[in-house]
Amino acid sequence: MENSILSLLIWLPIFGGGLVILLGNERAVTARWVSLAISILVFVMSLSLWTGFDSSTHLMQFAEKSSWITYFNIYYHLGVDGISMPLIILTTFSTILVIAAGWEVIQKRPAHYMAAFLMMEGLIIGVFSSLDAILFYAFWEASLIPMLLIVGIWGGDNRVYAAIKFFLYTFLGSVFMLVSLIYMYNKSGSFSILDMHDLSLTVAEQAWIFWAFFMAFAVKVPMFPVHTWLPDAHVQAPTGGSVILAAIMLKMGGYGFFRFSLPITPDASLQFSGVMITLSLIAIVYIGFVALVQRDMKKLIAYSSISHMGFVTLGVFALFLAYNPNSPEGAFLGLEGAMVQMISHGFISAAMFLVVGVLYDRLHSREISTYGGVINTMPKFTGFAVLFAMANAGLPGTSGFVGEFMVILGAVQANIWYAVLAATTLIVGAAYTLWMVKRVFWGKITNPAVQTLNDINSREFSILAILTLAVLIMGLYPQPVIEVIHVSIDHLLHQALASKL
Amino acid sequence: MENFYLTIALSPLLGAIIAGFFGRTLGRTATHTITVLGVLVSTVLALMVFNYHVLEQGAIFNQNLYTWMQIGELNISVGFLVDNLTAVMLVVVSFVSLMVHIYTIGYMHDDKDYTKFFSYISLFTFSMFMLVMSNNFMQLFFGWEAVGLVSYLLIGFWHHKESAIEANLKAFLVNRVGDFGFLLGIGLVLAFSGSLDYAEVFSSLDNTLNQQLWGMDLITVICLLLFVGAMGKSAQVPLHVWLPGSMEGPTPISALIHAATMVTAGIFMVSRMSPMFEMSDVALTVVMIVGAITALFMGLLGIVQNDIKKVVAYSTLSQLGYMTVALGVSAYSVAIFHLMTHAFFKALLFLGAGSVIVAMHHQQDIRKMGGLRKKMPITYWTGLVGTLALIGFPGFSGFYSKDMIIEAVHFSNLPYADWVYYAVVAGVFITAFYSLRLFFLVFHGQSRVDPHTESHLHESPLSITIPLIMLAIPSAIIGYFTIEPMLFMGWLDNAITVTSSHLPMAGLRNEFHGATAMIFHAVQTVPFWMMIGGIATAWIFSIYRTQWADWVQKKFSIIDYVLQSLYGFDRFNEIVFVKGIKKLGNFLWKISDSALIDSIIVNGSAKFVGFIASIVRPIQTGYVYHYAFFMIFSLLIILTWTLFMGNNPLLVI
Amino acid sequence: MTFDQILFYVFSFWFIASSLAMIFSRNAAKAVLFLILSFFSAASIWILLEAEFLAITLILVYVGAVMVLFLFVIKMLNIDKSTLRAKFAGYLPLGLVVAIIIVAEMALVLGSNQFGLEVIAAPARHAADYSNITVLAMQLYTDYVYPFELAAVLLLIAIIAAITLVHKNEGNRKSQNISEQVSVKAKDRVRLVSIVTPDKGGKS
Amino acid sequence: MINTFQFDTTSLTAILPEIFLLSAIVIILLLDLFLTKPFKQVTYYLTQISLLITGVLAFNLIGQPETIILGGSFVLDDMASVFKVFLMVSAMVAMVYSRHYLLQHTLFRGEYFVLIMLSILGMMVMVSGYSLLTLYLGLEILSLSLYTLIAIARDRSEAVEAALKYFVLGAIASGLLLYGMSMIYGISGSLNIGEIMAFSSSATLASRDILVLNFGLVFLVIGIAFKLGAVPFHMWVPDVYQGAPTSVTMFISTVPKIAAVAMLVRLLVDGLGMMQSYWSDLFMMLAILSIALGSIVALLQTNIKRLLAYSTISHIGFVLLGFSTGVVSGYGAAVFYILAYVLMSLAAFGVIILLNKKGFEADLISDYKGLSKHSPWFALMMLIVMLSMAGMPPFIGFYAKLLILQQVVSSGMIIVAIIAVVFAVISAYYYLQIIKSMYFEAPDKEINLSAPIDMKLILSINAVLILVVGLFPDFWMKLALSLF
Amino acid sequence: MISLSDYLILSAIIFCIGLVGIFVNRTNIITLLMCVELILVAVNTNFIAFSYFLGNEAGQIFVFFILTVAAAEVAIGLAILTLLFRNKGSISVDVTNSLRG
Repeated sequence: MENSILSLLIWLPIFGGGLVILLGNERAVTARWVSLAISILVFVMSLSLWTGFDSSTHLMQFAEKSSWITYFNIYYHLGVDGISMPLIILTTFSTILVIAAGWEVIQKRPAHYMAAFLMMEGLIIGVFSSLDAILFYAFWEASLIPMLLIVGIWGGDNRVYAAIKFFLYTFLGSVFMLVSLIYMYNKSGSFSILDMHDLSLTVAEQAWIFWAFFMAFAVKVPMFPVHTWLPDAHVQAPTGGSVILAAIMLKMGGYGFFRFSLPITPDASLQFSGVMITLSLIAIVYIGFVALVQRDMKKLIAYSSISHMGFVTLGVFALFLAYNPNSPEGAFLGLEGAMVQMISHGFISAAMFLVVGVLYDRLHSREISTYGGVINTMPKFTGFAVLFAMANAGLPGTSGFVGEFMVILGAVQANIWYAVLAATTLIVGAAYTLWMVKRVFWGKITNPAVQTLNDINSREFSILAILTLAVLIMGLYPQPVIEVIHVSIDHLLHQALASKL
Repeated sequence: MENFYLTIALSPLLGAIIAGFFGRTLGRTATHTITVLGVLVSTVLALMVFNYHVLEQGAIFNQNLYTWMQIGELNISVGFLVDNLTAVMLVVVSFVSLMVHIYTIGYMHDDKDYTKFFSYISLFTFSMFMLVMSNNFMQLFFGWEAVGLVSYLLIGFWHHKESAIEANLKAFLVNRVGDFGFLLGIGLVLAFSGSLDYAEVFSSLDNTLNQQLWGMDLITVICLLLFVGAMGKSAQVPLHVWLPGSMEGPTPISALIHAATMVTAGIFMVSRMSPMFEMSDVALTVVMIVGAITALFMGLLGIVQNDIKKVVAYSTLSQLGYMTVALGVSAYSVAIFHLMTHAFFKALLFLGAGSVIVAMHHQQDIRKMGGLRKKMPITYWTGLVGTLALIGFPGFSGFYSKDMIIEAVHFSNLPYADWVYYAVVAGVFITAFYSLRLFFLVFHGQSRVDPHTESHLHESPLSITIPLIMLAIPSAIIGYFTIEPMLFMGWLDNAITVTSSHLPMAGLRNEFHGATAMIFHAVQTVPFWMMIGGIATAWIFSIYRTQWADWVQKKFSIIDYVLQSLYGFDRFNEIVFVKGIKKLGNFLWKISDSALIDSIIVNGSAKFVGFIASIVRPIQTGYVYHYAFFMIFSLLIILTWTLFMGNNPLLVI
Repeated sequence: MTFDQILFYVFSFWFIASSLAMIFSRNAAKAVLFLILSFFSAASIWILLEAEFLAITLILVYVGAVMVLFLFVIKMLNIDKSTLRAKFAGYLPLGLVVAIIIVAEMALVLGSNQFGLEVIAAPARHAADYSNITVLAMQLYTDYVYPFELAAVLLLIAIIAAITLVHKNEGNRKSQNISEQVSVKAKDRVRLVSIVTPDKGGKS
Repeated sequence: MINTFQFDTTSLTAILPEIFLLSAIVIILLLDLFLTKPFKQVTYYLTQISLLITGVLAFNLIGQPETIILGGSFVLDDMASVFKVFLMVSAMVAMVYSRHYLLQHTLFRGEYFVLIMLSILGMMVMVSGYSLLTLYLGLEILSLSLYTLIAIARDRSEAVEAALKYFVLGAIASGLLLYGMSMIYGISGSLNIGEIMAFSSSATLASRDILVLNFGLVFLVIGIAFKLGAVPFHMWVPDVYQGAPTSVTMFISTVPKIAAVAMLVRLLVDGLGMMQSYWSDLFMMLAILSIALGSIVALLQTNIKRLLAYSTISHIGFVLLGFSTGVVSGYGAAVFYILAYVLMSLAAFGVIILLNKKGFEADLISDYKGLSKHSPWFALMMLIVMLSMAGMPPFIGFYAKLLILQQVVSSGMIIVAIIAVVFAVISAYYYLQIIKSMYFEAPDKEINLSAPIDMKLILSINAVLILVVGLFPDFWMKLALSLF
Repeated sequence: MISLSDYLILSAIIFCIGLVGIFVNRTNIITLLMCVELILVAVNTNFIAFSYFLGNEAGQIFVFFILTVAAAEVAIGLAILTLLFRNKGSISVDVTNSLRG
């Protein structure tokens, strides 16, 4: 049993989701409780990854390996290191919130809704724990399916367009990855990701593979200019969908850069780091300005997600310039900052979408102009909202600060101009977030409907409170996370810096 | 010892948490008791710390509390550095904060968010402690932003006022502009030193020698970037625009945050970084000039303001400018000295103003006041003390600090120091003028109060007057007692570094012959007569011949226009930054993102595929002879390809 | 030019000419007749190739049965009149170009370089007692018994198909039912209808 | 040329399935004449039993050594046996689905089943054909049966029109195929696949031989491409799919594809394997065209049968891509792909038929609106099918594409692989349209499923298999690859 | 002597006439069936010529079967044609385009 914890984490929610489907929409109450129970159970189990984790080694832990498709040498090979483990816990954590957040809000086919999230949880854990490229790819693609349905069935008015756009966009991105994985298989005879890390590739091969990976991961992250699916998907998705999308699915892209791009194509990563950094900086600055003028809250948060994820890619690709053999801290700051930013963005964007969800559930509008003076009727809620907004704006003491701080410090060592551009988010990020806060929460009540709002109930309160704790703990004491990821990042850094030529 | 300092920081935090989460349950009395007690504990302990470090010359305390993060060799921790500078700051912050807490009991009595307010100001106190006790840049930045957060929340405390929530957004964003530079500065610090710990950074300053960035010495760039942060927080031109707006918040926080403590964080920070600033004359010159501009021009604006708090606010800006000038001329201890005295008398003035405002039922226009002296004696007398301290009337605390700054500039060997000297001296006149104008208009002369309010006018309750009195005492005397130890007996020496090439402090030391001597010496100095001139002018325009003021205003209408429009900073920001950035954002969104990327490239390629499909589809005409022709034509192509083209042509023509 | 060659060219000419006439004929019945002419030419060519059995079969099976079937259908559906105007003028040039290119390419491959007499000499004529039919029969029922069976299946399919498709169900058949006719009664034949005259009482 | 002829009955065990099936056909044909209306179902059950027994017989022959009997016209090898088993299984499944459709649309006639069995016999002949002649005859048996089956709904003018188009084009195609066969025969002097192989692989092949072989090859490829429905010989596919009765469409789109692949293998791999460098280029062109056209034109379709027709074209492109690699494992991949395709296609048409009612064909995408409301289970099944067709893991369609792509990439045609996956993404769009209709849109009419339980059960198993085989594809991959 | 290539070219010409006939002809479908017959005759001629020149009867056997198949094919083709006439009242090629796109 000790060794099959990852399998349990993957398959328990998937089969649990199946069970919930079988319960049916008619028995919604039971379905909800069962879903919640499963998600909590999975979360608790996932904590054992943390407690049992040996942070002194970069080797894969909790590994499982059994043959699957022998013709291709494809193994059912699972394992986690410091890069994937926190993301798995983030996944299990977010799923609880999402299930709780959809508790009474989702009246349309509630059991299916819960089941979709449970299944997606399992699939995403699969993505993060796969050590075989095809297994990874299978989970990667399969996780699109529940999301497609979530957006398409439970989404807003324009959900069909958004769902299909999301699906095709990400699908298109990932097929290129598939081709390059196959290419490497043909070279090495193995689909094992770890073998691919050691596979030697020429400059041209690396360049092709790098861009193929780029297509897959950049779309997912999303990086400029392949980001336009995100605002649509986020806006149309139900609250839970937006949360998972922002909190976890975007991380799959970042994770891809960590797990694939850097170790497999180090030379190409070095070669194209300039392009990547440029795109990241465009995402940070340009998207910040775009976010500023949004009138739809979800769209604003969606754009802010793009901007924040720009820090991830910036941190990752700044390492080559930031690295200095005498003091590798610059590169570490970038990479670990990217990692921390991913986790923290998981909390904050989830919180922000939940905040919008709370409002949307009440007035069924995402327009900023509908609101105004919400604090007058929902003071507790406003407290949370302002806190998360501050976290979104990167206030020290919240998790939002840590990643940005680290990445900017790392970027300074790469090139001061990167840091200058990245640091504009301090201003722009605060501007769009707080301007929205101002228009939604502060001020007089202008819309009579706002007068009728009820403050958050205890369920909503607990969800937001849990996230608050997460945001604050992560902001005040990030060291446990850093400790877990450090050795793995150190190993990754060596892989990324060691030329394969 | 560690727990000792920790208690100082945490007891207001505890108060804040209790007040914030349980305030409504506990009720008003319990809430303010708890928070006041929290700050009281801090104050007492701060005094003990002051005693230990400053008076008993205790050792510097520098210790990490916990590791915030450890990356390779880089350790970023949360920890405390307590030296004499910190000790002074602790006393100032805790004392003013305590006074404000007490004052708030009366001032906010009728507010429905009474408990929340206490929670906020306690939280602020905690943040400020974290800022001043920090031993590293990360924590400094944390405190720096945390006080900004509380400031944001408190400016917008009356969130139903549109002007308040405009102002808090503006305050936060302008501060963020400063933080932008500050963070980059921190990044560069880390880059050259590999550490964020003050001690380690200062010990590795040699690394920056001979390093260039952007055509300047690296250290200059770093100092300038850090100073950008200070400019934001300490409201130096051109990042001063938020401070007048912040007066939209309740008066206690104007006193605490926007006069006495938070805005001085920039001054504190530069003093803390004195080893770095000392390495760059360019940076120091910039600091000095920015300070001088602020001191002079912001003071001028005070003259034309009619809102009681705005006048005090511009005076604060001007005084901050003085402090910055002091920093610029390497007279850090003088800056801190002025910081301290200013904290007391400006808090006093603000609280006094608040007292007047409460009495006037929140009427803030000084043109509608007058003759309040009789009705509010305590406010009047404490206000007088504050005003005299502010204008630097000999003997009052402000006199010592301001005079020292002017003298220090006099001794400075930096370029442009002579111009700065004229500016700060002119500033004395202006300060006296607007301060006394305010004082006269409010307390003297004919009452212009509307009758209804007039009938209810009375002195404020004890909770308001006690802090006034408590603050009036140091405002009056603290300068006299502390000037010598603080400036010349090395109170701050273990925190501040001054390079020998920077002369002002040595010059001052030579000139200084005791606090009492200074008073007598004052009458022979230019600043004194400038001050007298200012007082006289104020008397003429406000009391003796009020119509002259209108005449002057008409005669110099251009100057008046410039001053009334606040030199156009706000309009510039409105047009360039607010509207311009919105336009840019809309352009990027509508044109670049939606139209170009999404519609043309993304959906366009989808549409393109559809277009191809609509072209290809009609080939399937439904007519069987077309199908046959298609097959045969394909046969022709394939045959030709196989025979003549392809990889292995069978026939070579 | 040997007699063989003369025969070959004559038959070839007729073969080609009648085929062309067939495809350009506007009248279906005439087209069938041209096709029959081509089949005759083809059969003649086959005889030149000593495939007497197949030549005869072509005439007997094709001309005798299949072509008659064509004619039968044409007459049955009454489509022999040239009411359907030929509209191929527009396609003809393109079609001809394509056809000519294909023929040219085929001719390149099939030309004398590959299949000329120098490459593959004409075999000697069989002796007079050579029986094409015997030789074929010998093989057909031994080596080719499996295809032969399959051909039977094919014909079975043709039968089933023809019946399935064209044979009408009983309900549609226009046949008399004698017993019904005989057992008819008078009341079934004459239907008495009472006509209600509108009331002329004039209340209108 | 084989002159010695032994009519050894023991050798006939190799052809036992065919013999059994033909006997069964004849018996059922006769029996059907005497069955009155109430007992018509007997024909159906007899057909199923016959197919089952034939399948079992074929299954028993798996593992036999390669046997060539009947004058070299018939070969029994593992590929033949395995294909026959798959033919039977897929035909049986198709029959289960068809019964519902035929009953709903009053097409339930004994001839239908007889013709289906005859066409299966033709396919078996093709699968086991070892001479040009038997391959041709098998193909014609199949084709003639199919023409008839399409036109069996003789009151529906679309069905007749479809049959006619298929017939005319099919006749041209078999003419072209025959022309090619005549060339192969002419240059190699034999109709036997083995001898053709021997001829074409002889070291002393003159340039004349190569020229004529390849000349013939072009026509063979066209004939095969037509049968498979590859672009540019695909034009019958959409019309026939749309016009034919759905049960026939289902049949045409599935079972004969296996046979066509078998014929391809017999002719081009077993017979002209040495010419691979010539035909693989051709196939690659056809494959890319098929994938592209199938993916693009389907985007605009509103009729689901027509849409699936284009989807078939695109899938066939992938199959041809496997063959174009010219290596054994590539052929294996193609076979795996075609089997996977048959599995998916059966399920897709199964769902269409499931929804059929009297007077309601359920062949428009809009007919699926809100299916997930009325029948979540079968909507889920259709979802699986569509995603699998789109090539999403973990369904079988993904592994099929994976195998093909792996082969394509390993033969160095990375650009081709990229083109293929891009079009696969484009084709995902139209599969999503169906998902959209089922899941994202509200129903505008009542849908109740009147299909019998056996159909529902088989359909469920069929769709679930798509997932299960997707999760555990190892056995099937190895099986497909072991055939070469 | 007549060479093999003469026969082959003759049949190639006939073959192409058959092909062209199919698509230049829109008058009626029955002509299409006849064109198919023409194609088959051309192929048959090929087989017979090869058979003759190779001295190998397999080609002739093949032709035998082609003739059989062709006959069966014609039967089915005419049956379908009849059905078409019943359904549409015409056998013009132009009426058979209700399935398209």
